[in-house]
Amino acid sequence: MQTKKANKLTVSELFGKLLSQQIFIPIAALLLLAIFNLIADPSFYKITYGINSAGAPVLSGYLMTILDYGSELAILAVGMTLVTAASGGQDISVGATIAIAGSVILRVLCGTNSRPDTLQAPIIVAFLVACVVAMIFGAFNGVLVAYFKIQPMVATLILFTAGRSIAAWINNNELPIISDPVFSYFGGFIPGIPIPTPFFIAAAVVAVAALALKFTNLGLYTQAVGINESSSRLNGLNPAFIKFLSFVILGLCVAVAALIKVSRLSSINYSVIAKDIEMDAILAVALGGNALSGGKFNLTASIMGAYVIQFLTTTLYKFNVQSDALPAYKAVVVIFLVVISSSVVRDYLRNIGSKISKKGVA
Amino acid sequence: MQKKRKTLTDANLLLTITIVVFFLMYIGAILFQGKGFLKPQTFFNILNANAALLILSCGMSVVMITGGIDISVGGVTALVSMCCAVYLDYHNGNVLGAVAIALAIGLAFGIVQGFLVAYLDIQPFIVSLAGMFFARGMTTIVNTNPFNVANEEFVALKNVRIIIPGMGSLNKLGKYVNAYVEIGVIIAILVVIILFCVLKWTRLGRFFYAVGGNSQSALMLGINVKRTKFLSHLLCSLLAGIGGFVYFMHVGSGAASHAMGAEMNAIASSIIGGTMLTGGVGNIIGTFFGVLSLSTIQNIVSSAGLDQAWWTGITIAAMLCLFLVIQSVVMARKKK
Amino acid sequence: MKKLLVLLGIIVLCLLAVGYFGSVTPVENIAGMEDEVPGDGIVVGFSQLGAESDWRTANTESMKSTFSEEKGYEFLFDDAQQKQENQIKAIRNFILQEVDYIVLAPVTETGWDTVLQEAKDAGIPVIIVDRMVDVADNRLFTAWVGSDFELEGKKACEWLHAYTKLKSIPAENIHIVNIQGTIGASAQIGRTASLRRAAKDYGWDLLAEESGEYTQAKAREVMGSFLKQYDNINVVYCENDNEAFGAIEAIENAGKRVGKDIESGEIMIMSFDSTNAGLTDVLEGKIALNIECNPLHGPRVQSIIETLETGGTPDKQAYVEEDMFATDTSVTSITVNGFNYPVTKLTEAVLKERTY
Amino acid sequence: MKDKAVLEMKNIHKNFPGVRALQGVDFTLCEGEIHALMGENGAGKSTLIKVLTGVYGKDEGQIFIKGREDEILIKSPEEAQKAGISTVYQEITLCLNLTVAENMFIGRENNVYQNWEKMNTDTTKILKSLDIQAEATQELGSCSIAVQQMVAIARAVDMECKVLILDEPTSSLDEQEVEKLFKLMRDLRAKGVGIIFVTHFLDQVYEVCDKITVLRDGKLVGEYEINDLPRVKLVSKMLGKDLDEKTEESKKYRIYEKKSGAVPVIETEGLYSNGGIKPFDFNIYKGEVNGFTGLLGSGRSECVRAIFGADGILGGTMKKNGKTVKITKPIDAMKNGIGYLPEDRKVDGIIGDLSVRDNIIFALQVLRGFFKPFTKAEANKFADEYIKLLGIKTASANTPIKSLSGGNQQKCILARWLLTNPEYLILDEPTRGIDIGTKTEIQKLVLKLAGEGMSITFISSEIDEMLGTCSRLVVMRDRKVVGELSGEELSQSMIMSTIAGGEK
Repeated sequence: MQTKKANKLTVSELFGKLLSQQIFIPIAALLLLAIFNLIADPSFYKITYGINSAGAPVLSGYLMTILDYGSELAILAVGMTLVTAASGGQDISVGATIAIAGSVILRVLCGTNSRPDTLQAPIIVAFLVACVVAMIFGAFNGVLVAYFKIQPMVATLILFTAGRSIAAWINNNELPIISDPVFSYFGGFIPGIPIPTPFFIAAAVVAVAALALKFTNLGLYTQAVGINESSSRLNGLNPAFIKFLSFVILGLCVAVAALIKVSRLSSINYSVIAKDIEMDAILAVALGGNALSGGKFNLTASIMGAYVIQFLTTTLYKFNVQSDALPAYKAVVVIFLVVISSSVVRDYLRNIGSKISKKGVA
Repeated sequence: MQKKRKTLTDANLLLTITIVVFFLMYIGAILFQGKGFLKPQTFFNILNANAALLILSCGMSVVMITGGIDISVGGVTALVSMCCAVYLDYHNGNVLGAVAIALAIGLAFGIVQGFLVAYLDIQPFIVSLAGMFFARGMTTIVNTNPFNVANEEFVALKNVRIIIPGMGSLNKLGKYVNAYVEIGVIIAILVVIILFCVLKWTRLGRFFYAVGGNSQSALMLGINVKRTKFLSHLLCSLLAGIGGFVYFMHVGSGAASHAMGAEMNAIASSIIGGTMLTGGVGNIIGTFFGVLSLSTIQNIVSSAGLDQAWWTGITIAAMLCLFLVIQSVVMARKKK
Repeated sequence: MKKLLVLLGIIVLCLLAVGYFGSVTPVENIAGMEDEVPGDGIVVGFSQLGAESDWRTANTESMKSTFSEEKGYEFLFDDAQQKQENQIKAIRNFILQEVDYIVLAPVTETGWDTVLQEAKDAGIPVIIVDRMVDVADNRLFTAWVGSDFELEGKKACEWLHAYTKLKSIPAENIHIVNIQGTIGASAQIGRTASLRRAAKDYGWDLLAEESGEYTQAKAREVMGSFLKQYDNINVVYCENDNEAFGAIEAIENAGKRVGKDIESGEIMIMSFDSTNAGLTDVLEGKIALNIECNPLHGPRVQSIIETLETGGTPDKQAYVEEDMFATDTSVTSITVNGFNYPVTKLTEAVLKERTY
Repeated sequence: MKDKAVLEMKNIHKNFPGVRALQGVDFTLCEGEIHALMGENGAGKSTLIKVLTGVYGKDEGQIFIKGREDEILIKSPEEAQKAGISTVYQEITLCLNLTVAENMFIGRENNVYQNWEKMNTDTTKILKSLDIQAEATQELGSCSIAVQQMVAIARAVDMECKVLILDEPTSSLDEQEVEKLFKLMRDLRAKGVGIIFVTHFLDQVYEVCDKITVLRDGKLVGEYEINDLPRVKLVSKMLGKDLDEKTEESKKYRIYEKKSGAVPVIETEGLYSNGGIKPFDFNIYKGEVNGFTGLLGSGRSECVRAIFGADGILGGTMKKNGKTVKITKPIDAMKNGIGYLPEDRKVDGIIGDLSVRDNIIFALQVLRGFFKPFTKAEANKFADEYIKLLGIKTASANTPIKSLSGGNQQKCILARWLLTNPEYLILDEPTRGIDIGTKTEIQKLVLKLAGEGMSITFISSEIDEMLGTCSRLVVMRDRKVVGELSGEELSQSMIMSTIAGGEK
């Protein structure tokens, strides 16, 4: 809505232009947090180099924690962004589906014994099985949303309710433990590499996503369906299928995140694993400046958003905020974001801006 | 179409399904699980344990009828419990003060969330998601550790039992025990009745339906849509405050983990009770039976001695799925 | 119609996927659904607080195997998922179903008066296991079976005292962090109290205390933040094994080592419960000392019930026997309250013999 | 304010982003008159009404109501009702989930309590007096559309109003119901109520109205006494062509020379869809430009939607180059070389947040398939080519299409379909809401493409545009094909009389 006539950019226009750059929001938030930490306690950025018990070199420090835990969120953010863009809603069952996929991985690895000395199946097989299962559950959500036209949040409520129960069922409510150290590499460190593995996994997922966006029309189709379903249909797309597909892709992301999650513990706790992660994933998408009502998306911004959230979480931890109290602070951030990005407020600000600039001219 | 035909409307159809399912389930439980379910107290225990859920579900139904959703009610319940507990035990408060706190918390959430949803036009899910985050986080900030309230006045109130005359059963020793309900149940029933009347016989109640049915039409019919939306959220949060206090009276403790997932149970109850997610259709009586169905399932699962706790989650989800699909099919039929 | 079919197909696929894994080990048969004839066997209702740890699972398993159908029992189980309200609901259900005995593993100590009174009025004996209940009238429950948590804590502290004395490490150089259990649980109260007292008595440096909620994930989080706050930690007092696992992970991730040589910069882990996995870590030297907390309450409870069935009066309190395991053999026994407790050197053979 | 005027609107302006919907419109309604508000689609009738009833805020202008000295500000339908303006909107704006009685009374009273009994008896009385076949307690959604419309009318009439607005109330009513409505209107007129009546049915206008105000392109054309404005003149005023001018006589109709033995590119037989049209036959030959004409709502858009597979096909056959093809969804049509530029650019055409480039390549991209995306260079090449070819004014190919003006948006959509190189292109109102220059450009382009062998169906509300491009016109009325004109029949007067119903 900028007027081209004005030679000088008014403050409001400059502000608007900056705001219109989607990636601006997560970057600004990141900078804000970074500067805050720098002032509050520069030791936040300290990275120490050490040797862990397995004799492998590791880097540790707050930044590593962010890299480590932000990665699983980034993986989910990829899928969640697509679902949000295509369906204009969010999947609240990802935490529960992670429990299911994680449970499947352990089940395949452990076989009938919950404490096997050796793995009963190669890790890759377990992972692939988990992928298939997670995608089936994603498909279930997808069918409800795309073909039964149930609002995404409510459709996914079903798995949200049942997911952790199903996960417990899969392992007969036992808590299997994998003793093979190789399994713990995915959520920890690969010997010899001092950077947490989840970061590499996230990088791989992002790379795959980037390739998919480059070599297929996934991005274009998803955005088109999200922006204007009717027009997409008239141009030969099948909007229902695109929505369905986005949920299946999210299922795949969930399986990858589940691998990291169970690998961290070499075990699983059905009621706690990936708890509330769906909220963080949605927040990552929102923080990335993507409209939660669907349409245009920016994957990079979402991934940035994921790391920003982890940055925020870690910062809060550092200042001894209890983990249970974190949501209160996050809520404030969410409200701030949605209020800023709500059309009513933006129109209001724009009006004020134009009034000020009018006065300036007069 | 021109004929004057008494057809079962969609709303009534959904309600009927719910009621039938509930009775079938209860009769099935009596047949297969015997003596426990025959005793009236089993039924009243379901009420006692779910009075708070009933109140929350009523509020949820109102919001859903108006076309919104509020997932902060569980968090508000926990916050109310914790604040009241801290007030009673650490600040030597009295029960009246605690009630005031509960109402104030509900009101505050209602005003903020209602304003954001109705006047700033932000999606209700996101607003109430933040509300849930905030309430849960605040609960921990108020007090981290769970504790039982020892305040005598409160404990006395908590233990008040209202005897249901003419109902009772013999216990194991052969002694006749009267059936009873807790105060919370009375409050819940009152809420159900009042809300039923509000929805049926007041202007505001019908506005809820109109706005949920088609907010654009409602606007054209001369209804203040924004105010109606605002009031629906306000009412829901206020009921969450009341529900929170009832919950608190039932458990008698404050804990951050209280009412975990209550919002989802409330939504599920409303859906099972025939409230349409798309808004405009719903009935408090249905919600009442929705809550009963949901809690009866839980009771059956635990009474059956099924040692896996996850059975509850799976059965509830299956039921939810079934009802959602029924709704979707009803909607599809309507469009044709 | 087509849509319904697709949905149906997917549901079937989901069920198949789940069912396959669910059915590899036989799902506990759904007993008690039908022909529940009273008097057929002794009906025992067990309200377990949850399934948060290995110890808890072993505890549940012990109950299930003790009160099996073959032994003439009918066993009703309820998992309260860490909520007291669920336990109260379960007990009320048991009362209405007229079970013969109620076994309760309470999630917290307070808040049980009303419901236990109801059980008493209905003439159903209640046996408390594991954690204790705090009720005004002790007659509300028949007996308690469990561990002496304070004693467990004392044992651990005495061992640490003896060990450090042996290695002549000055008390002020012992920097302890305590990863507590779920706040309010008997075990947490007892174990924390003993540590606090010992730290005061012996002059140890107790740096910080925070709850790890008995879970691995939470403990790792807590330990992680401890490590960032304090760089001189050399003893970690974990109030159960799962917390110890979490703490070990956090320490290793931070590039430090766990072990008993605190002079050489290793961080010593002390733990409770002695589950199989916990003892494996003892064997590997990761956990320096593991105090047993015996979860096998089943047989004790059964003997109480048998006493009651024959009209006898059981003891109000029944402690289960508990051992202690260490990687180091320099301390062979310790003395608490005048009693002498031996320290077992853990070997493969010992580990194999254990049932949990 | 005139003495008898009950409502006066002065110099009303209303802008939407990119569209100037109302430009200085004046409108006066007197007591006891039925005043027709006429104009083609997009002329601004509905906008004017929505401004009056507070659905939209006005940008400029004043509204006066009888009984109040000052200008009145109406911010919401609620306030309009209070000011004595009651309205029946074009689309049914009732709540289908409520009962008939509630729809009659909701939002009208200030009581806290809702007295169902009184409401139901009152409603039954009203329903009976209007002879509406419905029960007060019935859910409105279970009534037929006609009944719903009657209920909306009953509600508006029942309110004690000074001004009654009826925006296309008759579109779903049968003759008897229309008669009832007219009787009602005459009764109200006798009571001194001012009625604004919007309709596309010319017969109805001449049956009940006293005055006619014509709008075109958001501007006032004029206010006329009914007797001063014969039917054909009214049509010409609405369409913006004065028949008195010499254009009438310029016999420059276009002729398409069909090669003997040629098979139609597209031929339909008895095709109909759930869009609500009667089965129709249609054909088009290679290089031909033909068109559907008729007033709004006559079914011309629905016909082409059926050909493109955009609505659910219920029956009929379709042949391409003599071979039967099955087209059930748009992608089928696209694969058969059909392109469709939809009527509603905003809802069905542009994908607002996407860039001009993505919008241009969209259809071709979909045809190419999921796994074969264009490289950025290819996409840019296509986009730049067409931006240049069609003279699309945009800052860059990266600009979101929604920030372009209407005409340029339309060119993008046109480019989208031209890129797919279709054998048969359907253009539904390609010139609506865009400036004159672009209109001419598009017409020229159509002729050029036809010359290159493309078959084109061109639909426009502006008859001279149709005459300038089409060699054959299919005339529609009431969702039926009522005639086909070609050769010498292609004249303004002939078309208008066919549309108006055979009279001169």
